[in-house]
Amino acid sequence: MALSTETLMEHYRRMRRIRAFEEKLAELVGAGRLAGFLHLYAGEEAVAVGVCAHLEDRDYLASTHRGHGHCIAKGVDVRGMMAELFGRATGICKGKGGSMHIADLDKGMLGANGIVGAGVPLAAGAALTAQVKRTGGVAVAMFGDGASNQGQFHEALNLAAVWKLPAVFVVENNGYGEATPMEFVTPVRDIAVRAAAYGIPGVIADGMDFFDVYAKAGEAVARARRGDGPTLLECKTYRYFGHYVGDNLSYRTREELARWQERDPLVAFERRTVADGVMEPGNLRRIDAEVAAEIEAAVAAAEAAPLPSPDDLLADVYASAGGPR
Amino acid sequence: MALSTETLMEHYRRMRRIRAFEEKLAELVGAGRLAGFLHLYAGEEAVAVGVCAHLEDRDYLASTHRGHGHCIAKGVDVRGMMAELFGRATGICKGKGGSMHIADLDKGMLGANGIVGAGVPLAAGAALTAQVKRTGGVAVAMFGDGASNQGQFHEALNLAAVWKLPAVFVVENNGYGEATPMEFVTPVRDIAVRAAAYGIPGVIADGMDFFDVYAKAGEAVARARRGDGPTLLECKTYRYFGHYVGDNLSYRTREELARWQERDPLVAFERRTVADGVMEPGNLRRIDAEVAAEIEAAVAAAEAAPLPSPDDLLADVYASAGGPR
Amino acid sequence: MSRQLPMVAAINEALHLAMAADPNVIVLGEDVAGGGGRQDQGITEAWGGIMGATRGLIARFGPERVRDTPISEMGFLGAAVGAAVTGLRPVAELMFIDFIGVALDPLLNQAAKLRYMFGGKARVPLTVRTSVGAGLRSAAQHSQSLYNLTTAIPGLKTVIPSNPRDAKGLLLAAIRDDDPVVFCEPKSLMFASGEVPEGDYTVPLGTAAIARPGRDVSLVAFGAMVGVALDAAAALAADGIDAEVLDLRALQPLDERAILDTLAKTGRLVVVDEAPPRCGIASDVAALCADAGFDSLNGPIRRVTAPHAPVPFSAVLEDAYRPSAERVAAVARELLG
Amino acid sequence: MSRQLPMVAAINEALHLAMAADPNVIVLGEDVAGGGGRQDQGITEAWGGIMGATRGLIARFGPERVRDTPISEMGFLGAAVGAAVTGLRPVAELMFIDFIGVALDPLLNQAAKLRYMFGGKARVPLTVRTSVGAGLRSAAQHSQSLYNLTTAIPGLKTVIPSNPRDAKGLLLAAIRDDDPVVFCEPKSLMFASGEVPEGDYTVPLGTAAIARPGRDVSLVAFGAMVGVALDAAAALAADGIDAEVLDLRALQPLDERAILDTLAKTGRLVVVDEAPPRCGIASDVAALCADAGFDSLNGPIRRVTAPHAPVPFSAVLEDAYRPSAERVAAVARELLG
Ligand SMILES: Cc1ncc(C[n+]2csc(CCOP(=O)(O)OP(=O)(O)O)c2C)c(N)n1
Ligand SMILES: Cc1ncc(C[n+]2csc(CCOP(=O)(O)OP(=O)(O)O)c2C)c(N)n1
Ligand SMILES: [Mg+2]
Ligand SMILES: [Mg+2]
Repeated sequence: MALSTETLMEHYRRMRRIRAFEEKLAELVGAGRLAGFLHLYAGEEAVAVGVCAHLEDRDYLASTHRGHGHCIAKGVDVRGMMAELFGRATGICKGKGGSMHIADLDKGMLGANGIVGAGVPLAAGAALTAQVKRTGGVAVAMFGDGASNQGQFHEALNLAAVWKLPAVFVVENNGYGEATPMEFVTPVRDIAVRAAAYGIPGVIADGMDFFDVYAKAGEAVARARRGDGPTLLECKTYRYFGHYVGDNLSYRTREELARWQERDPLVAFERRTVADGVMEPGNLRRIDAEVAAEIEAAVAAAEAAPLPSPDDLLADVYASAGGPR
Repeated sequence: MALSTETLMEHYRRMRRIRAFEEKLAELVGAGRLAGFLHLYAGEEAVAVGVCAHLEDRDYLASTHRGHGHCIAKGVDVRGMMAELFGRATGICKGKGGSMHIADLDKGMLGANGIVGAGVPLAAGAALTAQVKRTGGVAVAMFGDGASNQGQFHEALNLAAVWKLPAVFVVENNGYGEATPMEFVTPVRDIAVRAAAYGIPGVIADGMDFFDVYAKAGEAVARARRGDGPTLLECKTYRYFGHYVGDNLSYRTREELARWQERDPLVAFERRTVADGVMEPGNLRRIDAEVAAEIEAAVAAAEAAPLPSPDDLLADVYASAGGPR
Repeated sequence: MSRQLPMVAAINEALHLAMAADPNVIVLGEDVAGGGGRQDQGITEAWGGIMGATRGLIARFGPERVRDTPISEMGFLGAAVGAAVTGLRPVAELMFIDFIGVALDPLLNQAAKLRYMFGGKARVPLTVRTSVGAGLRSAAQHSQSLYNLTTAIPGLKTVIPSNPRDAKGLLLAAIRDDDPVVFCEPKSLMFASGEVPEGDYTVPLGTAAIARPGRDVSLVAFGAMVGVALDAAAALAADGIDAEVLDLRALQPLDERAILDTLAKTGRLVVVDEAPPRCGIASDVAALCADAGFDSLNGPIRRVTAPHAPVPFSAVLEDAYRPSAERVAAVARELLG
Repeated sequence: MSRQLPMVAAINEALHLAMAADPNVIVLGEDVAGGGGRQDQGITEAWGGIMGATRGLIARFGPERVRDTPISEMGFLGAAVGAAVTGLRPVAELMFIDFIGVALDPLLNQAAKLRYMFGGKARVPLTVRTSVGAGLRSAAQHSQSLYNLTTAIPGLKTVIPSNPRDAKGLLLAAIRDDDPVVFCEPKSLMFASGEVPEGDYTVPLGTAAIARPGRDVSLVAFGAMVGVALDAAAALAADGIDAEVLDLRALQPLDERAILDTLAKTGRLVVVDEAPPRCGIASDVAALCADAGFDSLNGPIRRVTAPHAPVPFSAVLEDAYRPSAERVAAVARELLG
């Protein structure tokens, strides 16, 4: 089905919001205004937004160390995210989580995760809840090419397949695990072939093309909702920044980056929608401006927000203290 | 190439030795003469012997909780094994290991293993040693259908494939993990299809037929020795006894067992070799008798052997104590 | 006369009660049904767990809520965590705590930390049942007492019963707790019978119990070592030494008050643990008493533990490996002599 | 003037020396080369490890002996164990000790136990380099101090340097040791410089060192906490309190004699550890002194540790989480006052 202009504008807005958020972070770190390990999602926007376009708040998404884009695509509030990165009491995790642990269960965001591969079984578990409680929801795990070499990937996909869980496993294949190129550590070119090990569909999408991801993710999510079980969806993509902000990039060439940027997901989206006459450049520029202002405001609010109190150090370790006291 | 009568007799002898060893253990436990968790290999003899027929002492084999057959096939002394099961000082592990930890590095036996899946990366490591030191050796991991759902299986096969290690991964698919039938926990019927996830050959053999296992294992071992990398070889087989001695077998039917026993690997081996005229029933009966006597002698020696001294409790925790003392 | 049941039956009863009372409680693990639920082949129920602790659950609650898992501890424990934060109350079985080697991350980095990392916006009502301890001639990989690893992890709770009554009450409390709880089942006690009240009751997590009151020396123990301590106390009584035995019941939260109270009463402390000595519960209890309890100490604090070695297979070695009533009594005598 | 190097350079130097001296030494881990060795693309060397500890190894020793691994900790550590028992001397890198959650079994049930289970017929000359500790604003899953988990496991050795000189000598000793050794690199010290002797030397595993002699109170510490203890000692000196600082350097084997000696000298003990309090090194040291060192005690044994909580992200919280020289000094003063 064709997407309405309104819907397309919302998808573009989310991709732009991710791009602007990440570029702002790189700028803030460069200026020494922000600290911490930051893994930026810029370049991969079409994957998160193309997949999340099919998800509702009751649907869950388990993310990775590179989670900002997933959070924004799933609808997490950027002000809460920015405040979290600044370690503020107003952060979405009250400053306790930081970049690698942003979560918002109300939005179905099961959390970024600092352990490569750990989100995959978490998503299987959320899908198990949906199946047992018949919520009609689905659960998605997004993870990298490197994560597909983790035992947790294997165990979770096997479990989801044998139990026909309403889950979708999205591999964001950006060709690298930190500094190491995929061919050094993975004997197959397409992670999607691993679906055969679990008797589930393995699908490849162009991760730079919103519409290709949107279409293939749509089928996978529908299949899961129908109760026909999980799909392994591989999206070929690329990260523009290094593994983390500060990475010297000694392991890849400028030319390689340039080649991928020629297929930039936002530019490609604009070209196609404008050519199809469903979008006007003016509207897109307006969105760009609104998003830029939104991010600026988030930074200003975060920098002005109060820090947590050391008295909160022991809060929320347990839901109930237990013990005799 | 056709096998000489002498060689065939030796293979038969090993299969018979395994069968007699296991049946004796069941008898000893039943009579209350032996304790401990014992997982018997009876029924699967053709797999261990068919694979090990291609291995030398410099080649390594990593085994499982169901390891007696692997040890015997790899040439481990049954007297040392029996004494170990009786917890004697003369046991191959001085009584410290027991059934699940029988090992003999001089024979290339890397050990039975109580952790399902743990032997798979150990074999990959032995293959890494062979590759780095150019020993010309290969390493084999034998494990069950259930173990193929362990993360360690996935990680080890991926590693072996990407490094083209001289390894062979042998799945002994006996249809069950403890009491649970494979279809409850594994979404594919053939574990061999999982080879596609690593871009290596996946081969299926009839685990009840020595000659089929022998032929396919031969190709896999040769491929590894040539430096062409690992193979995943699945052998369809069945265990005659329960998961362990004492198992009530409530999860399977008598008919199922009977169906498999019609294809008993020793009987099939005898039928074929006698029909081909390369073996005489008389020779086989002589081997049976020799093996029976050998096992009886091993039991007698074990029961007569000294127990370890409690003073040995702290021996061999470390190779070097370290510390100031 | 009061109802006597083995610990495994008390655990089974608790599982039946918990599942009947709350539809969000599910049970998953290897062989928890054991291939049961195959009406066609007339196999409605097979093993019900290797010890039978989950017997009858699949027949009563069905395959949707009672699931045999693949041999994928990391995967199904991770899934149990994901299910717990999204609305279920899973009871997962890690057959032997030794298998934590292939199951640690979901406990260490997920279950234990999600609530804190998310600023308190998550609940993880997960219970992990697992068996601990030596004595069954199962050798080094099936006999460990690794509850110190889970106790060390902030965010987890760890409990361990010493008798069937507590096993039932602690398990019901664990399942209903909103935090992840590791429930340790001492292998060597599973088939030992004891009095078990009918019906539904809980034992609060983090409360120790005095298993035997005494005045002269405190023997602090838990799990299978409570029986060892009681036997030691009986032997000591024969020499006119009146030992108090404290059963911790929970390792985290630790009932520090009860520990300091018994020390204040006797002034002498022997801590008994069947785990090796390094980084364990015995050290924690000793360290607590050497700090907050220092003024009560009338002598050194002794720990009776397994040696710093793996568990050996041979019976003679394994028996020498585990703390015995004789050793505990000897140490206590020496403290008083 | 003597040569000053950051700890990461001292570690790098030890790796170069070990690989040059013994062809059986190989290095494997994620990004230890970092996609290096692509002569064709002119990328002979990329990262050399996230901190640069393995820089220059692939260029010098080649891709056969310096291997980037998949993100498969369990798999490549298991392979390293298999390689170690069959004739290699692998140095594997577990990037952060937090990842032990997906890498425990090869250490817990294989490396630590093979020798014992096999009746002494195996050697496991494996070294696992890993980074520990907080302070880098990396939050709960990249800041843990889990050396208590490896110290608790019989069959493993665990060491942790507090300065570049010891880092080089301990790592060379670890690599040449025939037992599995977990070598812990305190993140917050990796880029701090100190004197490092030229050439090849080892620091024996299991020997503590007196970092500062003193008479009034013993501050026992290790890794990054040695600096904290020394700062505390300096502050105490200003009040005329003469503190002795003992640097354990090895957590297993533990230099019990050195601990009891310093206690005998001062009679007062403060143990500093940046890990949470349960089942940790601080408890072990306290328990040892409350037993074998009881007669030397002139007061309670205090432990200054992180709280029983995950490591928080926000700088204000993380700074409050870690033991500080102020806290250590205050506790010591209170002991003496
Ligand atoms: C279990 C574990 N191992 C290693 C790491 C360190 N690490 C963080 S991100 C990363 C690379 C992940 O690569 P991939 O899965 O492809 O995701 P990408 O960064 O490319 O998005 C590694 C090795 C980790 N966080 N967790
Ligand atoms: C990590 C781990 N999980 C569970 C077990 C308990 N266990 C021992 S054998 C076994 C079944 C193994 O099935 P399979 O791999 O098919 O081997 P089989 O017994 O059929 O030969 C299980 C679950 C274990 N020993 N290790
Ligand atoms: Mg990647
Ligand atoms: Mg099987």
